[in-house]
Amino acid sequence: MAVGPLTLPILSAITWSPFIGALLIMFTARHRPRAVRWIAVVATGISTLLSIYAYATYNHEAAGFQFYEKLPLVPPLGISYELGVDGISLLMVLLTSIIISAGVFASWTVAVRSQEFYALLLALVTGVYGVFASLDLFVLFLFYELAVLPMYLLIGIWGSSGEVRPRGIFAWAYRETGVGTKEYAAMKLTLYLLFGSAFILVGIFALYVSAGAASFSFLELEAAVFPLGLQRWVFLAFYVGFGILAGIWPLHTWSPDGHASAPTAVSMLHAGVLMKLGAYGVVRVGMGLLPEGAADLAWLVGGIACINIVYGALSAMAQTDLKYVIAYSSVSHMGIVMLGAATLTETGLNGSVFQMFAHGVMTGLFFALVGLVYEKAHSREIEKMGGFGKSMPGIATAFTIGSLSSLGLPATAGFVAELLTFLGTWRSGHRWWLFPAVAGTFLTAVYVLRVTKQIFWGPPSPQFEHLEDARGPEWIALVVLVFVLVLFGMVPGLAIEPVDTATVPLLARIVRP
Amino acid sequence: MTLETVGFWVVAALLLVSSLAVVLTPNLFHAVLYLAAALVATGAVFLLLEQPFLFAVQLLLYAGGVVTIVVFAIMLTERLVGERVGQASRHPLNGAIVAAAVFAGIVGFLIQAPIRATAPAPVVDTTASIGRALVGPFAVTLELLGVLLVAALLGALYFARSEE
Amino acid sequence: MTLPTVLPLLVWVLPFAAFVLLAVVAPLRRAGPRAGLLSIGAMGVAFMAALVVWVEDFRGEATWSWIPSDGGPIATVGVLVDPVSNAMLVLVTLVSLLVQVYSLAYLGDEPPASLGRYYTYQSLFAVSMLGLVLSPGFLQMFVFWELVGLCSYLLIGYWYERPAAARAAVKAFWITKLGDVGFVIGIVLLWSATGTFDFGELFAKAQEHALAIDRLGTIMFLIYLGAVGKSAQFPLHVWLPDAMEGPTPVSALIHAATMVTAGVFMVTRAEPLFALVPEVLTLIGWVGAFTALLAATMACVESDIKRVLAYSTVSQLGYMMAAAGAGAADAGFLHLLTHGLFKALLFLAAGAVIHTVGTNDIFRMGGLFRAMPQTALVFIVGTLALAGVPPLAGFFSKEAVLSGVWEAQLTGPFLMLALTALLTAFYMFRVVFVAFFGRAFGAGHPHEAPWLMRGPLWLLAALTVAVGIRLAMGGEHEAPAWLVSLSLALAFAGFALAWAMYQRGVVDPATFASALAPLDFLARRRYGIDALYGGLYRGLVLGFARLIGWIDRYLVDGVLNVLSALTLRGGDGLRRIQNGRPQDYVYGVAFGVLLLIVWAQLWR
Amino acid sequence: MSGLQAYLVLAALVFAIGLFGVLTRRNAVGILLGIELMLNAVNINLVAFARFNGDLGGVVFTLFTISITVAEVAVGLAIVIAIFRVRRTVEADRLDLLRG
Repeated sequence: MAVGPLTLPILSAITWSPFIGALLIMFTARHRPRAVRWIAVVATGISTLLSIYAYATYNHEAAGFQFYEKLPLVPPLGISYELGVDGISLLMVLLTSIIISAGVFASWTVAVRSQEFYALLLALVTGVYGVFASLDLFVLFLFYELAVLPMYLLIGIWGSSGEVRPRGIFAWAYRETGVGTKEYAAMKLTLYLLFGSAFILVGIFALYVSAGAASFSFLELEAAVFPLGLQRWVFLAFYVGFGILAGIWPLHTWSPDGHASAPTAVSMLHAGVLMKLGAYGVVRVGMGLLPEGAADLAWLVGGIACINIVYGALSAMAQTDLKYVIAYSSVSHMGIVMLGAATLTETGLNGSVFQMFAHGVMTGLFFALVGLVYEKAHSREIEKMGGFGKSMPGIATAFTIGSLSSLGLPATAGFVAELLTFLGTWRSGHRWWLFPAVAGTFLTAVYVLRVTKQIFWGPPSPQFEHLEDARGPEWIALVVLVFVLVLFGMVPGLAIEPVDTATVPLLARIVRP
Repeated sequence: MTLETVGFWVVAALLLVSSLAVVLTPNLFHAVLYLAAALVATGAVFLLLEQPFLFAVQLLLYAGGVVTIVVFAIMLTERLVGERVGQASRHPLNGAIVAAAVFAGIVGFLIQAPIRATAPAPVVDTTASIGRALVGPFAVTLELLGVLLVAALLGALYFARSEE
Repeated sequence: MTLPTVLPLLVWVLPFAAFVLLAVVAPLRRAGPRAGLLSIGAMGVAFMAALVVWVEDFRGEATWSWIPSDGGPIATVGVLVDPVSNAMLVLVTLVSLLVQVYSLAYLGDEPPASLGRYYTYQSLFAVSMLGLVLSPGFLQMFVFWELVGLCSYLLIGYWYERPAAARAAVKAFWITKLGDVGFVIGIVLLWSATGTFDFGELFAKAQEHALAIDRLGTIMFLIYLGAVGKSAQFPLHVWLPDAMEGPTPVSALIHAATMVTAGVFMVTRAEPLFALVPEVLTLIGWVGAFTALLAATMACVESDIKRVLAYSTVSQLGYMMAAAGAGAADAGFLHLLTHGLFKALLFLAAGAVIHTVGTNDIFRMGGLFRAMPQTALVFIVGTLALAGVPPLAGFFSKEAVLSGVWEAQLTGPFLMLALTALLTAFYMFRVVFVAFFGRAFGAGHPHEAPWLMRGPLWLLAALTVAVGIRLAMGGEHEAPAWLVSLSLALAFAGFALAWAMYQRGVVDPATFASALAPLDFLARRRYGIDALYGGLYRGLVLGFARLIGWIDRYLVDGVLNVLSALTLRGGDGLRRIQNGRPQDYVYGVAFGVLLLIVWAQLWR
Repeated sequence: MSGLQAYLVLAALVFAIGLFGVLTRRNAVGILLGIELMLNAVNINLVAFARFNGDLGGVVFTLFTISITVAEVAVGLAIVIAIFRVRRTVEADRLDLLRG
């Protein structure tokens, strides 16, 4: 792809625009909450428009990485600032921009230290964009850390604490660690993700050394040939490292606590985009660079994904706290993502990427709604709610659409993703994966509709008569997310066409065992 | 037994005795005076090693400067506390065992070390070459030392300043 | 794209446009009756178009790529126009149209915003059902299949503030979804084996005997499971009676005339594939017949008029499925069409009664014939049709089903269906005698419904008669004469029994019931199937979920918390080494030096 | 025993004595005195090596060491005085602000 010298470096613009917004917020908008919000809207708006533009102009005929940029940073070590996107990462960039735009609107009512809140949020988003767009593994890792670390502050300062009663044989440990508080959640999440990133770093260095090309560039590492033994354990390292962020069982427990404690926009971004970062890492770095290792360990990835699906759904069913339900549903749905990838088939991988997108939008919608409900009813206890449909019909409708996408109803994006994954499983090496996956969707239907019924249906209790529906900026968030959910469900080709240009060459490198 | 050898034993004896006095005498003020003696004895060792310049420096800086400062410090703390600063030994046996062990370790090294026993070249006045070395190969180190001294000076001032 | 495909597409597009308008333009939706008029208008035009399609007997197929992939699209969407879909188009648009008109009066007291919501759902339902009918492949059928289920959920839960309605809606969704699990696995397996969802391709292969797939029987059985859920076959029939919590027109529309027949339609549509696996067909036949009988017995003891009709629907769906299982899919499909007409009629008439009486309980009605003769008349027409009295529509289709089952030598199912015919006549006339004749119950002044509701009733009654006469004149029924006599005798016996019990009081219902005590006991408790599901759901699913939730919170996460608590404790312990005394640190340094010395000595 | 070794053993002895002082003195100033002795021992080593190896570096370094020692004493005593102001004691065992 020839890029003229005068062409706008579009990926850099997408990536850094929020960061500049964050700087502007920190330095120019002190004590002016309105200005803070408008800067955030403009900064994320630029990213969004540019990513839509990039998405529209992406060349479907020419596979490979487009909108390529390169700037050597440390030439002796082969580190360079190298950006480029293919169909998968482009879809993820689009997802990020959708979620953050909605997130900015959804957190319009943050009152405490909104300046720092928005600045951290935007800095985090730059990290996310950077991971999706980076082709240099070292820079990718830096962006990854940038995406993970602000979470600690965002949850620790603006989060909300829940209550977990210490029980069982490990009750003493619960008392000593302060389970349930937002500080606990923030610390758990950060430690978990840093634990994971240690694996990633080891993996990256192992590839760097083994390739001997003195380059961190994805493209150059892709050309290198690694021995099978190395591929196997490095893939495992990437799987564990990135997989923690994708919520693989049994390393998923940071996710419910973290998502439940985090403020609305952070939950949206985290469940909507950051978990995808993990799955993206496994697919892009793990499968992309270590095809044989991936093929060799697909049984593990898929098996754990199956556990995730069923286990997450059952756990979600057992929760009494609304945010925990949604958080566990993410664990379950990320199982579909990993399962699709583990099938190593074109349909399955397309389904996996589509599910990343669908689940991102859906869970973003969910967390936005939960935030609204919480803000108005001041309760997250499902049992205490009821009959909200009467007073907040808009929120109820959006929640229902989200639920339907969650259980894979046709005409929402969730269906296409799940269908493709199912189709992939039966053609993969492990056909039985289909059954837990389908069972998971049924269980999802059970708990999601149960929650919907409990919250929005039934007679309204007098305690909640004063509730209001969503207002102004919040509407924008909801409408955008619902629209995207339905649009991609009705016209799946929008996403699958570009994604397919990336998955086919990726799979061509993988030798089936 | 050359004169040098005799000198060495005498000086060594002095040094060891005064050193022991430094660490053993219960009176801190006396300890400082013994330290001064030990420092002078060290200077004498330098003389035996034919480094008169170092001997001078040792006398001026150490025996002169350091001891004065320490004395001042003791006076200050004494004035502040209103009584003489007492000195009892803390776990003297433990300290002795560890110190002896370290000594034994070092000597163990020395015994096994392949040390050239050859006598050194005849000595000329080293003062001039020291001076050249200081502004020559060690110039940067010297400058850094200056910076360090300034920093230490400021630090000492900062710590010792009286609060308003 | 030619007229034969454009016109059916238009039938689909019109309600879709109405739905989108109502869903997106909030002021229009909140306008209530005006929203209804928009929906009705779209439906009316769609009905005209469907009529043209049917009369002209269009055929054709048009598809577009839906889910792309590297080697050509995985899934296509489009329209498949043939006699089966044409007939369904007419039925669906007709019943939808009449129901929507009827609802305008029936739900006239609803707040405008709610009414708008109702018509939005109605339009969406029409879209889904028409899309299902026009499907050229399994995938599109599944898509609209699920959407139909969604509409059912939304419409049953229309009065979402009523806990019973909310429960019923969710139950309906779950139970049908359970069947759909089989459906989706089935089509995934089918696609994996053949690489296509397309009916045309699959049928062509089936005809050339090129469909040599392992486990085709399993695949078709799984697909059939979808129909079990949607068409309320045993053991997944439990949702349909509860679905009566929705407004009566909804019951008429989706739980009698159209939606529940989707399963039968699917089996009819995929008949060339089912024909390859006779063992599955036999199973379908047995299950259908058993469902018919089971539901009929439950209808006999039910006192809620809508629930009687609901069980009768389950029973008649069993008939259709039995026909399909016997290889007489045409007969089943014919019964589907005629049943759609008269069951809609019965439901709407029941709705008119409920609307004016204010209760569902037939024992709190009585003598309504005098108060509302027109409604009673059309209800009796519907009853006669359902009981299988010539020359009404139901007679001929029922005959066809029975003779199909007989010819397939399914004696067991045949006997069950025959017994069902008797029971059908009995429970329907039971309703007629109890509700419309006998003593007036007193309270209230029942009166005829407004013409907006009566109009559709008369139209449906006329159609029931007309279709019956048309079938009689066609003279196509080749049923043996003894069969005609038998079914007439059965219908009359049922009628006579009901008359004796509830009109003349010759036989005391209580004595009769005690004679059949065990059966009565079971039927009144719905054979414990609902309780079984409830127990399974609460005990097994929820219990297991709680267990998993507990394990996750206190064991999986517990291990982590133990690790973290141990780390904290370890740090707490090691902290004490840092006692803050400088000289002890010097001891440490000294020991370090010694260690180095020893180490260096040993390694020299 | 060669000449060099004699000096080295002497230095080691002084070093050990200084270490003993550092370990056993209760007074912070006393500890400082012990440290001075240890540094002196090092200086003796440096000069002795310089003398017997004919290398001037050792001498120059001794110069540096002496200068640094002066700075060290100055800062150390300043700290002692500062602590004394706050805690009213210079007994090392009671200066355990860093206790974990």
